[in-house]
Amino acid sequence: MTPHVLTRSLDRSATIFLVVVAGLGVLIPLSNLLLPAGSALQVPTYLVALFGKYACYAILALSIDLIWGYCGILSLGHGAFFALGGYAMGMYLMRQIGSRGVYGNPILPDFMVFLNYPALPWYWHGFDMFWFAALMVILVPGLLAFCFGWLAFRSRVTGVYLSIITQAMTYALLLAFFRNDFGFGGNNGLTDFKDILGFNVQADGTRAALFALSCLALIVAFLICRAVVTSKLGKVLIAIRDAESRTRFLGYRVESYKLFVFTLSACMAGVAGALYVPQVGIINPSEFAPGNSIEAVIWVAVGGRGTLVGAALGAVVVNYAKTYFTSGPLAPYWLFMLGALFILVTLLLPKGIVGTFNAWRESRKATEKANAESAALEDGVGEPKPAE
Amino acid sequence: MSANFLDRLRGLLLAILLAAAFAAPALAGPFEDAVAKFANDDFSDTDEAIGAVATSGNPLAFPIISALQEGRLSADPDTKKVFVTQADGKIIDAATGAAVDKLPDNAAAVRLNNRLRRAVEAALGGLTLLSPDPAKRIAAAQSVFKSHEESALSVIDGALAKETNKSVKAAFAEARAAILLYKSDATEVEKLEAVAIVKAKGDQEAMALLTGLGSDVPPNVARAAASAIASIQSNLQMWSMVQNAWYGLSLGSVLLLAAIGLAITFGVMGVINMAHGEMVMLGAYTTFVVQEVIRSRYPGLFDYSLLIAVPLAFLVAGAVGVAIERGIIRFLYGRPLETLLATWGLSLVLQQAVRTAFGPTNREVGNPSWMSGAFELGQITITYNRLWILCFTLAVFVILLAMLRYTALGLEMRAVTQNRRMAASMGIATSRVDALTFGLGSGIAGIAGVALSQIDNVSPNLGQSYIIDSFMVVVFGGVGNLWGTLVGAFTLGIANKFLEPVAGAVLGKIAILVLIILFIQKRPRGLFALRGRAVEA
Amino acid sequence: MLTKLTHDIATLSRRRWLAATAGLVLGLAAFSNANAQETIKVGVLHSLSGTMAISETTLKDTILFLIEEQNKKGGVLGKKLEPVVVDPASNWPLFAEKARELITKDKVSVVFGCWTSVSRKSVLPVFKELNSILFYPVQYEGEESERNVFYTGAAPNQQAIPAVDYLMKDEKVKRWVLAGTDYVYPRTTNKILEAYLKSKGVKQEDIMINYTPFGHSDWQTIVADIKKFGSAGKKTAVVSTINGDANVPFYKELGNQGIKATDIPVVAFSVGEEELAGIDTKPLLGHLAAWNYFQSIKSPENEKFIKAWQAYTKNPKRVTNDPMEAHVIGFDMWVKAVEKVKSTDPDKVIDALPGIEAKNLTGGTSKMLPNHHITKPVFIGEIKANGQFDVVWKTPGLVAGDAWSKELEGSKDLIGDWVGKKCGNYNTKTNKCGGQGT
Amino acid sequence: MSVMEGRTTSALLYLDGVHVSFDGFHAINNLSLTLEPGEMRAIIGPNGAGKTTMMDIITGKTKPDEGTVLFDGMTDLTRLDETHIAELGIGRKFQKPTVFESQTIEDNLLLALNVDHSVRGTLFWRGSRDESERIDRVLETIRLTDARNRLAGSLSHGQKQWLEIGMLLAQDPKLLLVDEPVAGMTDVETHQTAELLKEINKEKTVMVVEHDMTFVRELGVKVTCLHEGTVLAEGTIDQVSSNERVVEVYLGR
Repeated sequence: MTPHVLTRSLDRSATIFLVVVAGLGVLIPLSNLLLPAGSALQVPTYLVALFGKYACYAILALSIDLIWGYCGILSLGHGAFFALGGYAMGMYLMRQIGSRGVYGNPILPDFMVFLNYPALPWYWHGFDMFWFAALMVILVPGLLAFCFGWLAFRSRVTGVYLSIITQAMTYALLLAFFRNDFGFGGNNGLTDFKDILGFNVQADGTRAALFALSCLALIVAFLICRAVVTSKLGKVLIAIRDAESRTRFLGYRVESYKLFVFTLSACMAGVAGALYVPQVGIINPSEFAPGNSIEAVIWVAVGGRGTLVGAALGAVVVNYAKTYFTSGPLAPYWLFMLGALFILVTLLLPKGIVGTFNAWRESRKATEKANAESAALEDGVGEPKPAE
Repeated sequence: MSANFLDRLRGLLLAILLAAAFAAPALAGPFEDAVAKFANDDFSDTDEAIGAVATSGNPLAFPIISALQEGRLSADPDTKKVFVTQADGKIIDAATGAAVDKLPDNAAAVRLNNRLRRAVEAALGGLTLLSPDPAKRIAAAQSVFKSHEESALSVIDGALAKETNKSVKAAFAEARAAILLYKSDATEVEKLEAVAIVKAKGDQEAMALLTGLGSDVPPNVARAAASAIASIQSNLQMWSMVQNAWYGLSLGSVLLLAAIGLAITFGVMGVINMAHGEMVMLGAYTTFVVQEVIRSRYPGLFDYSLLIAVPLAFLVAGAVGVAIERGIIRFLYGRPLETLLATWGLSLVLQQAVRTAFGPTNREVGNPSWMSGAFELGQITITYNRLWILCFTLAVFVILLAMLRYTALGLEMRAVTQNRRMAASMGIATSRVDALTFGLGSGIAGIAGVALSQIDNVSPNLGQSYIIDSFMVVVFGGVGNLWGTLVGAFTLGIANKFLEPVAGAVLGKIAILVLIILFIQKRPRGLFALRGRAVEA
Repeated sequence: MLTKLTHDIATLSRRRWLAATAGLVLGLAAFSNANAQETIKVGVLHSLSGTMAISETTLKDTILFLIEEQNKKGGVLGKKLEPVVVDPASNWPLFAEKARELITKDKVSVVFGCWTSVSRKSVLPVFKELNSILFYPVQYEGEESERNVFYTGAAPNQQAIPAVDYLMKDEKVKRWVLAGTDYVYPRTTNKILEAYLKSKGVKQEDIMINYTPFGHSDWQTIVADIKKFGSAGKKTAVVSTINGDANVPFYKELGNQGIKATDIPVVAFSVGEEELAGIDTKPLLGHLAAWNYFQSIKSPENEKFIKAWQAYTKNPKRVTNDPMEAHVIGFDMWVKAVEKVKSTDPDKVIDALPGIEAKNLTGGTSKMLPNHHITKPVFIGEIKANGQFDVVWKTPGLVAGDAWSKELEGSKDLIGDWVGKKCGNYNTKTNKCGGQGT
Repeated sequence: MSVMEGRTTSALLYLDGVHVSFDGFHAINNLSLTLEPGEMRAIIGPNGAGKTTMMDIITGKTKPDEGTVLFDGMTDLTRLDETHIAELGIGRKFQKPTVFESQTIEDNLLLALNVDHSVRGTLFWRGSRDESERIDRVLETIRLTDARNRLAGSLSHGQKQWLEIGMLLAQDPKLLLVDEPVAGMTDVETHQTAELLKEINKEKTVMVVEHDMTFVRELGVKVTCLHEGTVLAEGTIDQVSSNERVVEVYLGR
């Protein structure tokens, strides 16, 4: 993107967001690596891994907000793209194990050895090279999204129908990846990783670096999203969200726009998945579960759809709540709280945390302006119509 | 051991005839020793005891063996005394037949394993060939058909001559044919006749019998058997198509049942209710509670438990549905995707609530006797529970359809969903209609839970396994059209069942999902889509 | 004036925003520094929600019960045991996260947990990295021996192979249906069984293998296929590695289609007392299960345990099952090892554990082997009408768990030996430790 | 692909023998209609006469079951989709004013401008002086210059109608289809709208669907009355309103 695009795309909350993410991305790894363990300000490694996971979730949330918040496409299968990116990275990590697997086979991953694979399946070739895997991380989810979107948008599948078939897509992938014959390790998935680019995945340094990289990816993803939504294309997307057929009658090829943004979003989700896998140490078909995708949508709803910052914030808040409530005496009741959170947010904060905050700020501004100019401008805050 | 037993069985059948003729009084000695062996709690001793008792010719043999089969035979390991608890609750000493007041404290039921259970069945088969009850005679003949035990031939011949009941006679003839087929010294003509009879029987058992035939049969017989196998096979092949169709209908009915409530809440009202599965689950748990109460208070009513559960489940799930509509959904009309999120949260809460209240494990919901078992229709087995569920589903569908068409509520419901403002201005209390419609959809989901409790787990996860399928059915069939849901469910059910034998259960399911995705491209609004201006609104 | 106000508010809100973020970070950092001493902490890593809660909740209760009993006896090394319960929610990455939290934040000395293989695989790197101890109580597919994990459930040779042996010898089974849920445990077990059956002269056409998805509920076709397969004139049996939830509809369909145990017996490896509690067992009379423990086994230890357990749970009908017994044995072994080395230091405890013996509930004494599996008796039980099992056969002695299956091509030369060779996958042919590079 | 060999008619819009039915209901029945270049035509008819469906057919939203629809004498509209038809130069204003409510008025017009509508073009779009001048002109025409930065959702009903007409202007089409432009407007606004349309008609061909007879009379153009999906009468407003069948249909006799 040109610098022009960059400056245009940054408003105040976006700047704060970027500063905070960049700050955390630098400070947390430094604190983890440089300060002595046990010191009050040292961030323990397990928290670094945890925050790294949150950062990946935040990218996923951004990718969902881009299509749902700005274009009204509610994908209930975005977890599929995330998981596919994760699998591409997982395959690279599996190949890196080499002969250090339990059976010591230099080529075949362990699960293939004990399931008597004679040779590496063709689709596993090339994943020993990082660049190839990295390409696949973007290409595979992107291609799936392109094919799926090309079919769906061209035939004008919209609203709940689209949501349901994205769910069918991820469910079908879930079942497929569960199959051991599919060649991706079945239910156990891919795990027991050793190295990434020659660095031990479990080393503190690698974890800190992965965290910093996730923050960087989050920043880049955020900038891309901002650039898209603040461009004229962003206006077209909102137009499609609010009045799809009107946009068509203005001469816009709606399906191309949807396809573009859907594919872009899937690629971002794939990158998020790829960063996620080395940090949590496993990728398995349950990432395809429709429930996961729905949950990711809920992060966006909690944070505030159509705000980008809100999506990332929602991902962190909900996942932090999950981490917090699944330990300790509250553990048996955490589902009650999570469920209640979802219900209450949709009922009481329909615009999400950031959306509500923005609305509040706008209305303050409006009142002041009204007082100052004595000019009535009551309903200055246009409420985005819910996409259907 | 088992061969040993079979040797004795030959004697047994003769002995029974003798016993029947002379009604000789029991002699003390070997019989009592044999009976005492039941008390050793050792499977091989029990095996010997069965053989000895069955061949003893003692009139107590039948009560003892049938008591053994039904777990009413108990033994005291210390005194080696064995007791029969009769069906009427009276207890007798197995060795002497003398009445006993009560079982000793340390008496335990004589244990069986599968091998012994088969021995018992065979023994009873022999013992009941001459039973006055025709059903029992048929069962005995069938067990002889399976065992094709040569020693039974003379009894069968005798019985066949006297038999007047047509179907029993046919069963005897088949049993006789089975024996002859395996009898080494039967003539070729006899064997060929036997092949013809077995071929006419034409089912899987007949196939098993013919394929099990060794290589020592005359070439003519082998040829006849081979052609009989081929013909049975092609016959069975045809039946397997019928069978797949039936399985498809049955699966379709389950899908329809799970989806039909959703067709109301989602299809008619446009509410994406992710907690729909939990309504099904509530219905299933209602059934569980009803059965628990019946088991502890009114055990005689068990067969009616489902009939009692249906209205209760409707009320429970319906009431919860109304509460959900009033508490959550009514604030979210016009924002269908937000309802999706809120109801998803709700489904988590409901699941965990049930998990807390009833525990995380499966709960037992029994099948009433009329829901158990199966009957044969031609060469396919139709289980009663599936059949009843199919009938039940269709009944629910018809009632629902009639309700929507002919009742005031149905009219109001259609009015409100088509034009809310207009309906309100006509004096319809739209919010009441909304609540009732949602309650109706939920209540029907509850009823579905009653039926599903008969074939699936009753656990907090029950609803989750149906929610995706239900949405697929409704979307495939076309939102807002009950007939679409019906056709959608049966189409998916049948397609699934025809794919399953070819592709396997997992790939079959994946294929169905991919087909649905592609189908939606072709018809973005489902099978029975409404067309025209109203749709765009 | 007013513009300044707006600006102030905006700045204020920005400050608050920053403060909130900082608060979150500090809060997270603070709860990581929770101090802990005085007690020995024991981590419990079992799902209390989600799909696996159905099986795992009982195991959490078991460990809590065992800790309470131990504390009544004065705890360990004079310290009370303190359970730390977390809920990994049937979510595999969450298992890893929670394991990390238990070890680093809560500083637990040992973790009892996991049910599915994938959850174990998910936490494995964490336990290796942070050098802690996991006791894994469920029967599994084998092919693993890790320094930080102790496998108290059955390996395939402690469950599947004895069961097949029983059917071959006692029931004269000639034809086999291997039906399972499509995941690693059934796949591997069936591979092992297939190889084993063939080595016993069973022909390929007499083996039918069938896989179904998780939670499969429509069994009509498969049960009909089994019936058809079983009508080929040879005695047929089904070896079921069908997982959890799918069992109830499977058995219901079997019962309804009239397949009796006397015709085609089904031997299951994942169906225990807990699963049967959800089924009407009358039609299932005589179907089999192979386990290392049954509630119905008469032994003084077992009777005492059941009584205490039912008193603890305040439920006189609460059943016990095999993985619970595995936890009982594992817990006992851990306590003994800690007392032996007078420390909870993981390295010391790991070294001390092999060779430790603990009474199992069926009247024998199990021993921790150098490959971190234990010796166990194998029982075959038939389902009774009351939802319990009637033991119809048992191995003469205890069977030692094989980490690596002798039937599989890739693993037949491997052994796990953490005492002598200090290696989980030692290749006896090449005399090399497999995991350490070539 | 859709260009026929040579012109077959001089009309800008040519409909002949068009049929469309929804689930057995004949919404359009053998409809034939022509619109010459530069003409303004008013379409009247009772509810359900097929007015909106006719517009749907012309703009590609609904495909007719049979019949010919030609634009500019050469292009078969039945084979094209909405986007393509819009690009050809047919603009449409909806019955219910449809503007992008969460965007500013200026953005609404910006989106309507007939510039590069490709994904690439909009992603790397930078405003040009020409574009902003055009927007300014339109804003002036629809009298919303002062409100240019307000969100369209905050406009009154009448203003929304004008904004939508403004969007049509920004689109710069050859043919404008205007569905009920004065619904919900005050008399003054109605009058102003009539003036506006007449102004527009100086350069463009216009088809107006309207119920408001005063407004139609004020336009003073040829009127077509539809009924049950077919043309009932055609002529000046006086001719049509004195037609017996029209009176019958309107008054339900």
